[in-house]
Amino acid sequence: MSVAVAVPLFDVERIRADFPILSQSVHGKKLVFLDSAASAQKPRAVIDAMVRTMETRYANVHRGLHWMSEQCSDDYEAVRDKVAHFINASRDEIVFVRNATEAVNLVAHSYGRTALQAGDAVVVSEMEHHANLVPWQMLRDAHGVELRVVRITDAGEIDFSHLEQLFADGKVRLLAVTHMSNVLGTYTPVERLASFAHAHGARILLDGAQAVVHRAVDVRAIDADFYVFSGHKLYGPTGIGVLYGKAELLEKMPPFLGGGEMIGTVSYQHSTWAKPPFRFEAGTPAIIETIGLGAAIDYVNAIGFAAIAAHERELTDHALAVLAPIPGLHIAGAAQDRGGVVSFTLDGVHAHDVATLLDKQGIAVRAGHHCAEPLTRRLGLDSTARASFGVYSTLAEIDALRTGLERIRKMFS
Amino acid sequence: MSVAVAVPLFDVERIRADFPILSQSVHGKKLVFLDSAASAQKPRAVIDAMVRTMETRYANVHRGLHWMSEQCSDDYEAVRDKVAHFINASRDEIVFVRNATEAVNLVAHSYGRTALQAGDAVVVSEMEHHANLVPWQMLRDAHGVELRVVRITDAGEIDFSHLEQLFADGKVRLLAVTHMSNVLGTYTPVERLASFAHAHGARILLDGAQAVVHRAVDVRAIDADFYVFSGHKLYGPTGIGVLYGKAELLEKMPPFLGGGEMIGTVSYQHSTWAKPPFRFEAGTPAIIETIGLGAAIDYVNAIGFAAIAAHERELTDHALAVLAPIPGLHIAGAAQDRGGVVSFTLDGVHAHDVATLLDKQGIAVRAGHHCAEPLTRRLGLDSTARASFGVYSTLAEIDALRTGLERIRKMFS
Amino acid sequence: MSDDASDLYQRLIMERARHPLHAGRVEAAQAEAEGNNPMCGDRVRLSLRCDEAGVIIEAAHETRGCAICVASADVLAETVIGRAGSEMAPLAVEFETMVQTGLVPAREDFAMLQAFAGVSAYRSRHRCATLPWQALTAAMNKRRELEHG
Amino acid sequence: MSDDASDLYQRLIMERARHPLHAGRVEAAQAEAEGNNPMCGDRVRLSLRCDEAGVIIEAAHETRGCAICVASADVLAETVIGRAGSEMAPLAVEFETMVQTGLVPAREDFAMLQAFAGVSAYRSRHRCATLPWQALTAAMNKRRELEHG
Ligand SMILES: Cc1ncc(COP(=O)(O)O)c(C=O)c1O
Ligand SMILES: Cc1ncc(COP(=O)(O)O)c(C=O)c1O
Repeated sequence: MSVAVAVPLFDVERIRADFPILSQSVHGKKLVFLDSAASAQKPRAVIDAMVRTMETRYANVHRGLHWMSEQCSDDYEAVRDKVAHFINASRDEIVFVRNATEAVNLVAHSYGRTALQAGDAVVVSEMEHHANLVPWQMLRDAHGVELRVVRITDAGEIDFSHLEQLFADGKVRLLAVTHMSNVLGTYTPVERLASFAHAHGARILLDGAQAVVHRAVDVRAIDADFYVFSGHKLYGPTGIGVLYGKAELLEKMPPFLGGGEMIGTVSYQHSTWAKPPFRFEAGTPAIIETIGLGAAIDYVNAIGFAAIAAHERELTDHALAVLAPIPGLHIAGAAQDRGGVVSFTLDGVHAHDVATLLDKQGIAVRAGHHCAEPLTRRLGLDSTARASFGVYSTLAEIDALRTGLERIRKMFS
Repeated sequence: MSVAVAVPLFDVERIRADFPILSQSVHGKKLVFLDSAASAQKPRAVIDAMVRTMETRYANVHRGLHWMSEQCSDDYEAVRDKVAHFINASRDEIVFVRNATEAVNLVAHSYGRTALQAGDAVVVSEMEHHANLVPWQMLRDAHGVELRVVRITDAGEIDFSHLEQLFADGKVRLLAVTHMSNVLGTYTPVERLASFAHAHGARILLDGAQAVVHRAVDVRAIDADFYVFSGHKLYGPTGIGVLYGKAELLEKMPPFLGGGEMIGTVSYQHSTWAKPPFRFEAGTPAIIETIGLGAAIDYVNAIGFAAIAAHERELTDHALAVLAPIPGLHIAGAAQDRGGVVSFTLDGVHAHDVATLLDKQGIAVRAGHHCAEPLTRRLGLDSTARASFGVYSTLAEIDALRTGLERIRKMFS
Repeated sequence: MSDDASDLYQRLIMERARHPLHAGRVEAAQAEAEGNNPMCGDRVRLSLRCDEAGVIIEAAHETRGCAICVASADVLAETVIGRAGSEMAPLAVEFETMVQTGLVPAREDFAMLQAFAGVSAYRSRHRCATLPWQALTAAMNKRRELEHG
Repeated sequence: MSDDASDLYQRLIMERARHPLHAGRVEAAQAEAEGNNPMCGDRVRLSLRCDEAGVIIEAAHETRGCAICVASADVLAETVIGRAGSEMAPLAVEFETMVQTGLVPAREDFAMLQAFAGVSAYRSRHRCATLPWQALTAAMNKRRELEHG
């Protein structure tokens, strides 16, 4: 797509022009949106794709023999190809779900309750989002599997020696771990984790909700068994997410939800299931949102991950450089390989006050435990403030954050 | 909202102007869209609400302390109030899901696996959509409840004497039945069914996917325990649906999916659940779609169900009157109380050929078993063609259908 | 309108749908298979008899389905009679490709089969035209299994 | 910016957040309760001592939370000392209503409490201001239960 080594040309102002919301003001101040890790803003291309669908070629998919339905089905199914290409999978390995959370639940239910037996163990890490922790707790409580938690180092990286201990008794059947932490920014070494898990006879599920936004993901190169992400963080609509599962695994899994679309034949006595991915897509899907996701992927591809990653690295490096010197400011995590998320605390100022006082300056950050409560406690904290970046974020916005934080510090000192 | 008795003024041309897609052509012919029961078209107001959200006030909901997030959360939660008001429930009884299918699955899982015991029975009817059949089959197979099917009469109505037989042994704990058949158009007598179920110590779930589009629904007056519907049939976006559950029932139900938003506190050992409805909404919800659904409800309310119901009755009566005389045409079902759905067969012409040949005239109808395969077989058929109506449908469109069918009949005779 | 539809509902298709020439069942069939489309209830039951050299000498179908499906089954039966069983697999592939693409292969035996090229424009109907051919492939596979153990 | 924020982060709030006057724990407390906001980790532990007539004679709080929450707990403690326990429930309601609406009740005892009226504009922060009052209500309820069985 773009030249691999040289940093590609990246005109952030041109990109910002694609996002209508970025020209909004908040409290009379220019919006500085540093909350993309929670959910990203939507480019015009995504909005347009959704509107075009609703205005010119909408009908329910799959079951229709008329033009509108065929067009809409084509558009919808074309996104499956697009997603498959995006992460280097094949189209029957792509299941559309609502979000990353539903994808993990689907695996915990359909894979967890059949491929795992009571006594088998699942390993998650200390830096999981609740989406990749709670479903495994529910599986543990309902199905009797054991849940183990691999420690992270103080730098915020997976502790491999602990991981080896956890796998030592040969009970672990599944490693479910994030590809990028939404609090620490840590990228996990997914190829290494996958080959470690496989060498120990376990499968690996990767929570790509954050990673997929910032880096080119190749599920084959990683050798991931399952990979999940959400559309709304990838500049796409809400209500649509993706589960990738290896064909051989999906093929053996029973359905998750029952209803239309996911069946072969239905009688009162007995129903048969459709093949994957349809087996896992019951009822009318999020048609308009899926088409919006397709436009988001096109958008991201057109910029190219080489450029996106370089831009975000520049932003992150800059953020670390300008925030670290603020007296009393502590940045959470110090992973070698980290993405565009910077969580921090400010001595004597609660994260909520930080967020509210930044908001009054037009700067949107998040504060709290970021749906990773156990991690927050692991860090010895109750909450952090988090600035996170997207393709449209600028160095000047990070400088505005710094200025805002300096003001808050003065106010509280 | 509008005068109850007199048929309110209803200007269908003005309504059509609200739906951009209706001015499209198909195969060079003016689009005649008679497939609203599969999914309805979207008015400008819905499209605009979604665009406005994405362009001016979008961020992830609930967890944010900044302006965009507060605005967006307010907009999102306001729809919960709107939906509650729409069906006369209270806001904590409204759970947002993807579609009616997910809502039934949620109940089958969270209610079915806790409130029902092996040996208890669930009753569905012969005219259920797969969405209200397959989840109960899955519950039967996983949890050991018995599934019973109440017969329908040849007119396409619930056979009450058979219903009494099915309930006679006192084992039935849940009656799960459609409020309006998507094939026969039959409205079921839901108040009577609810009081029958309650008198027998059973709960009632109503599949309102079709009914809610055409009639004012009052879950309290019906005394429904659960009521489900989809946004996309109600002129709203895809990806959003509603589960209503009585507060006392939701309160006792364990979560369905695990993740962010649905928890109280999370530790590695143990997590606690949030109160309903949040307990049942894991992960980032379909924010934009929910707001679109709110606009759809406003749109429908502004027209008023008195007017909508009168218009659709007129359309249905007209359709029955002009189609019935076509030689060889047989209409499925003859319920006393029926809504804007007319399924039919044409002797010597397969429903697929009917649909394709109508499509070539710009007329969109559906053909097949309409996700109600057992019902289609109960009718002694393999498939039917189905014309279904929305607020924007006209008498002239039904006449076009008649003309189209006459042509097809000649072609095949 | 019959003009509009001429691409799809050609005269041959309409005739064979109304009056199939090869409907029924071959007595003492050596290969039989069913094609099913559960999504719409279309069903094709194909039965074949071959001589010792493996040449198909009788073929018949029982089809419940739309005009496209019935006509396709009927033209299939007519086309395969007198042909070597070994030719069936490539023939089925050529037919399916034509239905996908709309391009008629330059082969004599497509004189009748080409009537189904127009189906290509109706993606949701492809299955209707190809279902009988899937039954044919299934029948030939079964026969091979029987022969070779 | 300190001006901008004056509606929310008033001088009183900032002072009490930095230097709470009633932080700590009452010895031999007769009523104690915790308020928790699991979504953000805010925690208020309130302890009270009453005389025989039911008048609150000592009050203290241990608060981990934001400026709004700490200041609210501190001003609460200051406000309730010397007041009858029976007045607490209506007072808590009045406070919560003020935080919801931004309207300051015309009551003398709101001279300090009114500092929190500005929170009303920040819906997501309401919980921060009201959490200590929820702990107060819980403490009073516990005390009543102890007394009446
Ligand atoms: C009666 C009925 N129930 C349930 C459904 C399922 O709705 P959805 O596909 O939106 O989940 C439908 C529509 O397809 C329906 O008509
Ligand atoms: C690392 C990670 N995993 C999972 C999720 C859950 O995503 P969603 O809420 O879209 O299901 C998120 C985002 O909130 C996340 O950051």
